[in-house]
Amino acid sequence: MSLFDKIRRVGRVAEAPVAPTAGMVPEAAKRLRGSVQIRAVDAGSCNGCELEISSAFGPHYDAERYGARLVASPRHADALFVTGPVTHNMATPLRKTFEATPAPKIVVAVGDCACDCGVFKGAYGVAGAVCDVVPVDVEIRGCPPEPEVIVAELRRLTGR
Amino acid sequence: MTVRGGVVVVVQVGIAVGCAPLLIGLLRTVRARLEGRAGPPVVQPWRDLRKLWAKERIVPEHTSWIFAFAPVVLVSSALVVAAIMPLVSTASPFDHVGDLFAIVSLFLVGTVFLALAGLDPGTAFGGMGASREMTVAALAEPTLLLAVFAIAGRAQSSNLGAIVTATLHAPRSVVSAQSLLALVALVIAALAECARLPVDNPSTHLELTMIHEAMVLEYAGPDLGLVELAAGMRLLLFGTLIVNLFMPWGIATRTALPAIAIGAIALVAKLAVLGVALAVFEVFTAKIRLFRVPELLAVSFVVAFLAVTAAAFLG
Amino acid sequence: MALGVSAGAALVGSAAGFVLPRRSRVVVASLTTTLVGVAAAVAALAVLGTGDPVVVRWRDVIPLAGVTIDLDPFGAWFVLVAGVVVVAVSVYAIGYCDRALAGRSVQGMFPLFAVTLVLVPAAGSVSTFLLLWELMAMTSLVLVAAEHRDREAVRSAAVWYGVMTQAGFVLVLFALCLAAASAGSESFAAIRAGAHGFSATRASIVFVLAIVGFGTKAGVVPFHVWLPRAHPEAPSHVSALMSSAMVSLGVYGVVLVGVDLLGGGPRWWGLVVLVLGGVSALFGILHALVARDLKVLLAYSTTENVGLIFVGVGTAMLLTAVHESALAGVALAAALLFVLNHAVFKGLLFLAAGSILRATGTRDLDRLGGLVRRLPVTAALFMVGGVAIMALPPFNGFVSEWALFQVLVRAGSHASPVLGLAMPVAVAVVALTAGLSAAVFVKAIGTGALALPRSSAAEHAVESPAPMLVGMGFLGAGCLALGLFPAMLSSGLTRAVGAAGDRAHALRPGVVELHLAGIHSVVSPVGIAVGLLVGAVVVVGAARAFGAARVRRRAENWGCGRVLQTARMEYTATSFAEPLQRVFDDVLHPVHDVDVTHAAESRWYVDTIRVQTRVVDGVDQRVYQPVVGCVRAWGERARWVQNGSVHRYLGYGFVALLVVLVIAR
Amino acid sequence: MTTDTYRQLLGLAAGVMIVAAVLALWRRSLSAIVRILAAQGLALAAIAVLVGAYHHEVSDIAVGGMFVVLKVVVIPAVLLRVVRDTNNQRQSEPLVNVSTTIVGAAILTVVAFAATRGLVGLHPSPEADALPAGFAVVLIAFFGLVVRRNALVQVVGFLMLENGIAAVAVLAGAGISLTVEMAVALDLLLAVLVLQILSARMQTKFGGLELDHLSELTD
Repeated sequence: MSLFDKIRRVGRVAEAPVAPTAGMVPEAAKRLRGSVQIRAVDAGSCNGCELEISSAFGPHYDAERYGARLVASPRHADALFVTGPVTHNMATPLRKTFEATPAPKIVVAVGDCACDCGVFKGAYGVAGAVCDVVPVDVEIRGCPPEPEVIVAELRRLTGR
Repeated sequence: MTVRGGVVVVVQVGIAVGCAPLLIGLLRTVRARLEGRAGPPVVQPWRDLRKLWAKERIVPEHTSWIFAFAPVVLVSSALVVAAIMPLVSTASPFDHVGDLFAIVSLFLVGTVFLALAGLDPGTAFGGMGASREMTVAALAEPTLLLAVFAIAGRAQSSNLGAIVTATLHAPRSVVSAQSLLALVALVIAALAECARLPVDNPSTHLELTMIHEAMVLEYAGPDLGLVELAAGMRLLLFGTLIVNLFMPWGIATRTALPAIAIGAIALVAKLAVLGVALAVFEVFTAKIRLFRVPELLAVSFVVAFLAVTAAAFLG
Repeated sequence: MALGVSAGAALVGSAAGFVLPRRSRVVVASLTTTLVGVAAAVAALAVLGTGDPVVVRWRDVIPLAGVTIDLDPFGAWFVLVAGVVVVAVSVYAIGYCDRALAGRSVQGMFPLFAVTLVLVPAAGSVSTFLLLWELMAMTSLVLVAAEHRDREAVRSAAVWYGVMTQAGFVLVLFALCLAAASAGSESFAAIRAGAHGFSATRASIVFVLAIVGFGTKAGVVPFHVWLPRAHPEAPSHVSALMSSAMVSLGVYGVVLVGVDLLGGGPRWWGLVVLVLGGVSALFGILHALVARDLKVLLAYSTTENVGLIFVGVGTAMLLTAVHESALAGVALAAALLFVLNHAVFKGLLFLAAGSILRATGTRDLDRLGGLVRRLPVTAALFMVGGVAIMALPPFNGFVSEWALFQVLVRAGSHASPVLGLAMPVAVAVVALTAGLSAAVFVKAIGTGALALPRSSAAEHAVESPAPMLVGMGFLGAGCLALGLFPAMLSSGLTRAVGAAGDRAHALRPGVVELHLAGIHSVVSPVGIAVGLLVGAVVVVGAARAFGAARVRRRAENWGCGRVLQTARMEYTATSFAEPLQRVFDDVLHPVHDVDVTHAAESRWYVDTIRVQTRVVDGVDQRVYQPVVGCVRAWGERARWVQNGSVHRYLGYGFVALLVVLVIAR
Repeated sequence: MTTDTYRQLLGLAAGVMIVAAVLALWRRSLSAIVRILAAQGLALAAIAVLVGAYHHEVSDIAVGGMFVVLKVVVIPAVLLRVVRDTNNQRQSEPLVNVSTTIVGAAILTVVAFAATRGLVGLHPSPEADALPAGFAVVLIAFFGLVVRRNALVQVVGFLMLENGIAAVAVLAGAGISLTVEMAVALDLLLAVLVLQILSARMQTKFGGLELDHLSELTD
């Protein structure tokens, strides 16, 4: 019963919608028609970006209302959210994940490290940025990117 | 089979296919609202299906025809159940095709093929999911059969048409010890069979806690769409089963078109209520530990058994 | 007439098996055995079709008693069961028998075993029955021991089988002789006529002896211990015959004595059969669940299925005892239908197991896998058998399980308190068994036929020769045909039940729908099958119509990013069954051995850990092993009697003679 | 109220009582068990009120009202306080595993039904039909007492046992004297209070409610 009270007290916490980023929509995203399932791949991140992604799907930003959902297998996914610079150990798994995803698929590099290795550029354990391993369609900048930015980019992909 | 009988079947199958994703969508939306989120629109699962339909088909290497065949069997068995179960009218022309025992067996056909498909790629998680799914099914199945026994006693027949008609004629028979016990057992078993909380969490991302999801990790594109559609249909059909066994009011007893329309509206309304109730229940429930699942199913089995005993003694 | 052909063919085949050279021996012996089966099935169908029994007496074949053949519709049902299986198995044997199995003794005995199987239910008198029964026991024993030179386990299995089957025979002998003595005649007809004159005690003694004796043959708990020993070690075509046809004869015996000859009995007879059946069903399926040897799994599953049949028979007897004879007829019909269906799918499964064994050299499910690609036909047929035994539509297991379930539900609503108490429990047992058997056969199919091969033997398996596939295909088609059109057996089944006990139109004739007399529930297996087919066509058609991709891309397995997949990563049969084994810990009592080897440097470092889990058969361990140990101990103690002196042995003989003379005075 | 409706409602309430007894064997969370006890008390009260309403016996309705106060409100509240004060909200592994316990409960129910057949046959009436359920609750609760280790669960088991007895009394007597029932209820309240003090002592002494600790007292 106390849970009922809490639900009643809290009400809706989801914030007002963020406007989608303007710009070109990738060809693959158009074919998905409003439903984007996402598989997150941590290719060597510091987990900062993961926190922001999970926060984007949390109650406040609620990315799920725009037709996006996190899924458990790249086979179910349309988009890969790759975070972090790609380390040597994660290069092969990342390639395999990309292989395992059915077309049409979108690769999103989330965070500065994923886009261009960020502060880890040239580090001994780093194989390169995400675009050096798999083709990247969308880049989300920021260290880490704010949830609003992630949600805005997501809305561009889902078109909702 | 008359034309109007055909209409009944088409309407039933249409509702089962058309509303199954909406039911899933309703569950997600209501859950989201209770969690303080806005949630996806109710039609989102349909969008997901439309997208999956247009995607690439991927078959893992080493798999056999079973893997490609299983989703088809899964959906097909659900379609047959939708055709023979009285969803909107008790005068379904296919009522004599199958009784409750056959319906339970048809659901098991889907479960078995999906479990085989989970084992087919030879991955550890697929095998794990199949093993757990069969453990749950092996224990939920007897509960369903026993509950069927308890309920069939009421109408002296295990054909759903006869049971529902008998209930409509003697509505008070629903309010009895054996009905209550059978209802409790049936609900627990149905939750287990549909892989819902507290037995399985359909939205988990952690493979080690998965039951149903672990089996379908390898499916992609249209095949995955079929599996998800079948999961939705299974939930809808179990919901309809429970609704029709315990509160069949509104269902058509003839095949006249207005009656069918009323039956369809009543069914959709009842399913919506059931969906909201399930969503609320899921917000309040945590998944139980895997090795407590058999205990829960043992409880449901015993409750079903008590229903049968009560039916035999209190009769 | 047809039975004569059958017997003649068997003698010819047997002679050919002993005499002909190695090459032609197998083919001739097998084909004549096929003729045995065909002729028997024809004879049985003729009797079932008309209802007129076939009675033949040869006075001079055996001194004093002669041989009496009296094939009534009830017996004909079992002749049909045996005949069908014999046909399939004998065709299969053409391809299967090589090396040791092509030897004289096996080929000579095989036709004889087959003919005893089809003739036992046709026996019309006690002496004929016992003669055929013993012949069946002896020939099957020789066949079980066929590969005794290759494997030690075969010898032990043969000893167990021999002892159990002879012990059973002795009890059957006592039971039937007692019945014959009480009736004053040894023909079954006379016993049947005189049965109501038996005192209650005497009838009960006959019944108890018979149920233990025949129960041993049928493999019900606690007399099942020979099944998991003999079935795996016998050649697969022999185990197929034993597990489908011979085990059915155990059921035949129980029904013959309990229902046909003695005409039912007090309530506790039915309860005894019911309890034996229920315990067997649960015990069998639980041990099948944890078995990793494919043929042991099938053997335990036979115990389970016979248990379910016994549940049907017990219900029939209970219903007779409370004077519900019409419903009793239906219950018996359900049991008989189950016997036929079980024979067909279990025969198929054992034959498929034989193919797998031949192709891979192993029966261990944890070392099989991937056979669906190497042995496509065998694996597909194995799946057919598996789906049938799981009681899924549209195969035959579903029909018999449905009928049994309906009978139990209907009997549960009877006013009698015994039924009111017993039926819910029976339904609970049947339901639990049905659920568990699904898990068991998903395990067998999934780890045996699917996934990656777990050993090089499984990886290099080769498909079986054509005759084996034909034999299995015949039974596979039988699974489907009996599953789709069970009502085509309606009149025959009704006659069989009528002859055995009560006259009732048990199974209403009709092509599409399946009705049982006095039960309102209806099911249409054909309808379900057509529905599934139409559904599948609709799904595939919709996929085409709405532009889903037709081409499938083969891609590497998604294993959560792991770099490489090997068969060692797969779930095995053992791991598949582990959660359920854990659930039934209290019943199965698995033995866990953990063996930790410490590193030489320090005992804080572990070198290897070996974990072994075994499930032992509780009945075997707690009941039989002590008895065997006791017998062995007495034997050891009695060894002083045998000291090698011939004079002493002659002395024993002399003393024995004197004792006999004194007693016989 | 027609006899048929009456019979069915009685059966329903009796069914709730059995389900509650079985669920109490399954749940591990102590507060959940106390709530189940309250639900069972409510079903019991319903039985008393039903019997009273059908036979127009005011005393039975009064007994029902008293059950509501005592078994649905007061005793559960007392027990929930005990639960709140303990540091361990869940009971430890029972002596016999849960699945087996539950199957045992099923067997006991059948035994109860079988054992009371004669009684039911003696004087067939709607009350007599529901009687076996009360008896089954007694047996299940007794069984629970035997296999559980936690002091609080033992108290709940004891109270369920009492519920079963009360149900049998109400059903068999079809009109129980209010004074007798009052006396029993007061005894019960006293017993619960004593047990509460005892469990509080256990809590301070051993830091838990596990009964196995008590064996230390023999040393």
